[in-house]
Amino acid sequence: MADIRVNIAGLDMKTPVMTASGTFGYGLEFADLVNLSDIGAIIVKGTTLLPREGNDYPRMTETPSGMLNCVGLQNKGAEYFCQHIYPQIKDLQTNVIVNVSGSSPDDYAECARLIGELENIPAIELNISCPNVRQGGMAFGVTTDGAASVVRAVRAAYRKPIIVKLSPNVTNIADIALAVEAEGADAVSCINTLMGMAIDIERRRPKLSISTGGLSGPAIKPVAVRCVWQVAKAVKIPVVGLGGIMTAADAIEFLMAGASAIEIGTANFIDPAVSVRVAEGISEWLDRHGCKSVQEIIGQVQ
Amino acid sequence: MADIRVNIAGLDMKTPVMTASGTFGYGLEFADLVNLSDIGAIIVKGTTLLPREGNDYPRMTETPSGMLNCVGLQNKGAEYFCQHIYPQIKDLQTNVIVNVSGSSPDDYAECARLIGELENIPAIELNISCPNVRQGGMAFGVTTDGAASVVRAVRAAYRKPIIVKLSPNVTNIADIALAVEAEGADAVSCINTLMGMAIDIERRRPKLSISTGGLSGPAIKPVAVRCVWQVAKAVKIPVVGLGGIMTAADAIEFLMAGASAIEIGTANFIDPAVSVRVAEGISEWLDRHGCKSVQEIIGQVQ
Amino acid sequence: MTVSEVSFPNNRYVLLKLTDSQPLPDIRPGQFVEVLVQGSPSTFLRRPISINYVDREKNQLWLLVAMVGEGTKTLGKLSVGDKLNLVFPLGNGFSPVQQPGEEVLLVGGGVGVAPLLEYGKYLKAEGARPSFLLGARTQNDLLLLDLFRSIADVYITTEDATLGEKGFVTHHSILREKRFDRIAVCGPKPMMVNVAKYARQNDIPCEVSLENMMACGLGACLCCVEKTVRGNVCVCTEGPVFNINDLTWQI
Amino acid sequence: MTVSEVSFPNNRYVLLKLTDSQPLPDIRPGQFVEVLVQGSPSTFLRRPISINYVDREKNQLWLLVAMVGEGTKTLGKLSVGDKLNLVFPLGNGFSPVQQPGEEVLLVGGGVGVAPLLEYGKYLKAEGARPSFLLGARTQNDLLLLDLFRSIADVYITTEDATLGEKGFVTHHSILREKRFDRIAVCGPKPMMVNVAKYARQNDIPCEVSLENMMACGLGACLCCVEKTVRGNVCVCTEGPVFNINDLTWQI
Ligand SMILES: Cc1cc2nc3c(=O)[nH]c(=O)nc-3n(C[C@H](O)[C@H](O)[C@H](O)COP(=O)(O)OP(=O)(O)OC[C@H]3O[C@@H](n4cnc5c(N)ncnc54)[C@H](O)[C@@H]3O)c2cc1C
Ligand SMILES: Cc1cc2nc3c(=O)[nH]c(=O)nc-3n(C[C@H](O)[C@H](O)[C@H](O)COP(=O)(O)OP(=O)(O)OC[C@H]3O[C@@H](n4cnc5c(N)ncnc54)[C@H](O)[C@@H]3O)c2cc1C
Ligand SMILES: Cc1cc2nc3c(=O)[nH]c(=O)nc-3n(C[C@H](O)[C@H](O)[C@H](O)COP(=O)(O)O)c2cc1C
Ligand SMILES: Cc1cc2nc3c(=O)[nH]c(=O)nc-3n(C[C@H](O)[C@H](O)[C@H](O)COP(=O)(O)O)c2cc1C
Ligand code: FES
Ligand code: FES
Repeated sequence: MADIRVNIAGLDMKTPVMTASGTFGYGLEFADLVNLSDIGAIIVKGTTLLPREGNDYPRMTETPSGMLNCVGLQNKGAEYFCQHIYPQIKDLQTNVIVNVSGSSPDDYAECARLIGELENIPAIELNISCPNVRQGGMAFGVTTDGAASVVRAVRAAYRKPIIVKLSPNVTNIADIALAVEAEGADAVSCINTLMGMAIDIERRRPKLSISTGGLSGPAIKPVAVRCVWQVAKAVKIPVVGLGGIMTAADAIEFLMAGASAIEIGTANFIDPAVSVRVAEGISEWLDRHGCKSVQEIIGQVQ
Repeated sequence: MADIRVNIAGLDMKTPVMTASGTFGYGLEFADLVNLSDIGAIIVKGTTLLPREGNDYPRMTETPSGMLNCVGLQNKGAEYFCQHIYPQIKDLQTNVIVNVSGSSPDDYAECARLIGELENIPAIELNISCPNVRQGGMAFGVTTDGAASVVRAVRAAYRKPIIVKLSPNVTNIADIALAVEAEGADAVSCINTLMGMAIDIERRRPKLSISTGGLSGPAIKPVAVRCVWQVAKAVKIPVVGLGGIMTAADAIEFLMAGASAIEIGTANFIDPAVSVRVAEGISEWLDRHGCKSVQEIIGQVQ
Repeated sequence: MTVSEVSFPNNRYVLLKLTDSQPLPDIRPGQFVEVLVQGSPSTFLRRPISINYVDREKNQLWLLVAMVGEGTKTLGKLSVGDKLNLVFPLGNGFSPVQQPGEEVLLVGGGVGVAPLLEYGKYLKAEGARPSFLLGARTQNDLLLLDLFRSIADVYITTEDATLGEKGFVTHHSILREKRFDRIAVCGPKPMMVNVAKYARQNDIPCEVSLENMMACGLGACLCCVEKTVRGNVCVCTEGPVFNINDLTWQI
Repeated sequence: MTVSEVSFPNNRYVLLKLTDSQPLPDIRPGQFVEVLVQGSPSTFLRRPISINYVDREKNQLWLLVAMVGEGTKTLGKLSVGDKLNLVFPLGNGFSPVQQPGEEVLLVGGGVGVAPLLEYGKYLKAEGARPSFLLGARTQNDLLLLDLFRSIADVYITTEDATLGEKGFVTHHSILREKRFDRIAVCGPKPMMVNVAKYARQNDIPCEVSLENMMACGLGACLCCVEKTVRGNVCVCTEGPVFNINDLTWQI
């Protein structure tokens, strides 16, 4: 059996498959449907320093081979997470990573600091696609300066590995990746959702409460593979690939494009056990192709 | 019957439906399959000043609800177009618009000048997603300066209406739209393809000959609707919407988002008569909803 | 699960009876399934469908589906023997019996009648006294009437007076003639709001079953939220059934 | 068109016979159809399939399809009476008869045999003398043999020697024993290259039928190009059949 263990930024993972933030709750929601300890890492919901109610309903709509969402980071805040949720998940036999969001660099840093005190959270993922309240709501992650400012603040407050999650809604994603690498990011993950919109023509209004939302699912896979390929060629830190992965074949595309691990988001809604199925599929593919380790295919397509 | 005639930048069109460049040949290829005179406008293949062989095969691959292509502007050049193709299409009973591409502003301008001499070509569409040879192959259309430089050069050489086709591979598409409006563009069309990639995992190489390509089809519709909505709110000139339109309902989404007309690309491959079917569908929808004219729904979603 | 019977109560509805080699798990009335629709290119996410009826003897689970869009129309093309991939049981159901002999009115409209059948059966079995009040546009849209009648009294309104009293459910005379201890409603939102109004005015505890759009059905995506007095909560896990006092509806 | 017969020459192939209320248009051997695959969520574009046979008496068009991916597997699930949306006839076919009585060898491998059946029938009807040389991995992969035999002599190679001579088509003794006036080939690229080599060495005119990936099939998208001595040309309109002298293959 091929060795599918990977190490991302110092984190040992049983499989290269993680679950993406916002799509797998705190893992507990899936405990009856999949063996959580067979997942490489669980990245839990976007967590902010203070509690957030998120956007109004409706928050999602289906699109061709994908979906739009505008959840808006609904969560009970970092303190609630530390006190009430962490105790329930700290003994899961897998890596639990917290996805940290914010509206100012200080926000991010303080949230990261609180999470940093939790022994069994070995890393955080920074969601830099959040709107920067001080700059008219433009996302931090769409400028090199904005992205760097968040990573700089968090790096000063958090000592464990930081994975920075990149936005695809930019002219040059490799530039953003280089900017966060320069600030000490340990890894990057890409991509977050593409900005999209859908209209209910009968009601003559947007289908989502705040008009636009994030597009995810297989529809975005080609864009995601391209981003991973561009970023992996640009940076030295590991790249985590995601966007539309449904099958082991999809995951292998990302690995070959240069991802050292992958995340699965929307597909969890369709098959709650997809993360384990994909890991098994990768392993079988490697066996069938005479590969001893998943390392042999990572970045094979230059 | 509702009035579905529109006027874009001075061009009278029988229907708001045009066929998108690169997906409908010179129209003639479809003459047996659809009544060309029932189409609002036919935008012919990307034409460059000099002949181009395009990229190597393979040039396309299917993706979830879409396709990637890297045709690379294969065409016989502006002179050949004027001498051999124009005579065949000049008497079509519809607007024939030439999509002009280039690798420097002068290139574009000279190509536009040649096309400008053809009486029965009432307008051009500028494809500014072409790589700028002098700037490491970055597309003109991804910076305000690059986009403006092309439009400025062409405006000086071409007097009839110019539609500028915007690239979605940018951080802020409204900025680009404002830049080309300032240079005298008469309309903008959006979107061109999203940059994507797919990998053949068995052969361990990209599926396209030049690795990346342009993503089109229903997969990109949410991104396209969002772009149209953002651009229509930013500029005063008319917006032509496209990206993933397959049905009249899709077209109406774009119209409500602020498009004054729409283009259909990839869907022509699936149903060669789609442009006429969509126009009929728009008309029926308007009748069913008691609208006298298509104008009533354009830009209804703010 | 395997499709063991397919029938069409009318031309817009399909009733699927599903069975499995495994015994069905515990199911509370009001819970739902998330069904994977195969062979429909435009259907990407699972579709939430209420559990209409559980036949323990035959180990059958029933789904009553209104064929409104591509997904549900594709479900209408299933044949006996086809496999269906379900995640279930999901959500919290209707309240259990509060006191022996309580009079519970179950109000349904359209496909909203689906979960009430199982709930009525359950209430009766547990010693409560259910009645059904079903509304439809026309007689032909009243589904599974025989089954409802086999469980309890059925009051009916139709908008065109083809069966029962004319008008909407809230116009039915039984609401003036009899006082119920509890009400449970499932149907179009305007109907639920009107019934909730009646319940509030008459100080009767009332539960509604919501049909917010769902992506995961598991409480993971936070897409299906409803505003409540406790803030935004997931309809898929904390509902789909809510007490009207928990909601922020203008009633 | 309407599916009037479905059969499975072996478990990896389906033979669809289609008919229509309209008489079939003129069809040249080697032309193809673009078929819309319905009910396959992962199939977005049409699929190009060669016209296998035209039965004018029954007004039938045959498609011989190898079930390799989702699209073709979905075609394998069609039933008699189903409708199929085709755009056809597309492309340029094989050359017409060049001189009465000419000996034409039609070489096919795998599903590449599909267009040769119609071409052989045509050649024979027009007074040429076709022969077939068909190659497969094993006997079971040789499709529609009876039909081929009803038209002309059939020479066979199988890699495992279960039928005919052992090896690849280019190993068959007939190539040494008999000199043909023309050759036409359709099959996997390596096979076509090898046959082209033989033809070139022996100075025999040779046509190959290419299967480049297509998006439109109409000459509009320029995706299906093949490099030729005239530059990149569309396989869908200027092919799929090419004279090997037009191609830039290394042979
Ligand atoms: C808890 C719950 C229980 C339900 N029980 C039943 C039932 O027993 N029988 C029944 O026929 N229907 C039921 N529905 C509604 C059913 O889920 C939708 O009709 C179905 O999803 C429509 O899918 P479609 O592909 O046919 O239509 P689409 O073309 O996708 O949409 C048609 C309409 O259905 C609604 N809809 C679409 N997707 C969803 C979604 N994921 N969640 C909720 N609504 C959606 C849309 O608002 C749209 O107006 C229930 C919904 C929920 C949330
Ligand atoms: C002119 C022409 C004639 C053909 N005639 C026949 C025939 O008579 N019988 C037959 O079985 N097959 C024929 N083919 C091949 C057939 O088109 C492919 O096998 C089919 O498209 C695969 O679709 P899929 O969804 O089953 O597989 P996919 O999963 O899409 O792909 C499986 C394989 O098929 C190839 N393929 C996919 N899409 C296309 C496409 N649009 N064009 C060409 N190849 C593609 C891919 O390279 C891939 O390796 C022909 C192809 C061409 C171009
Ligand atoms: C409902 C939903 C909620 C999400 N919430 C978050 C979030 O809180 N933080 C984050 O970084 N990404 C969030 N994402 C983005 C996903 O983690 C992922 O980047 C994206 O969906 C692309 O992957 P996929 O196509 O596999 O879903 C969310 C996505 C969805 C669909
Ligand atoms: C095969 C192909 C070739 C294309 N060639 C051109 C081109 O030459 N010039 C151009 O501006 N756009 C070109 N496009 C982009 C389309 O015109 C259109 O912007 C894009 O496909 C999105 O629309 P759709 O989703 O309806 O296809 C091409 C698209 C395809 C699929
Ligand atoms: S549907 Fe995902 S949380 Fe309710
Ligand atoms: S397939 Fe489009 S040009 Fe040949």
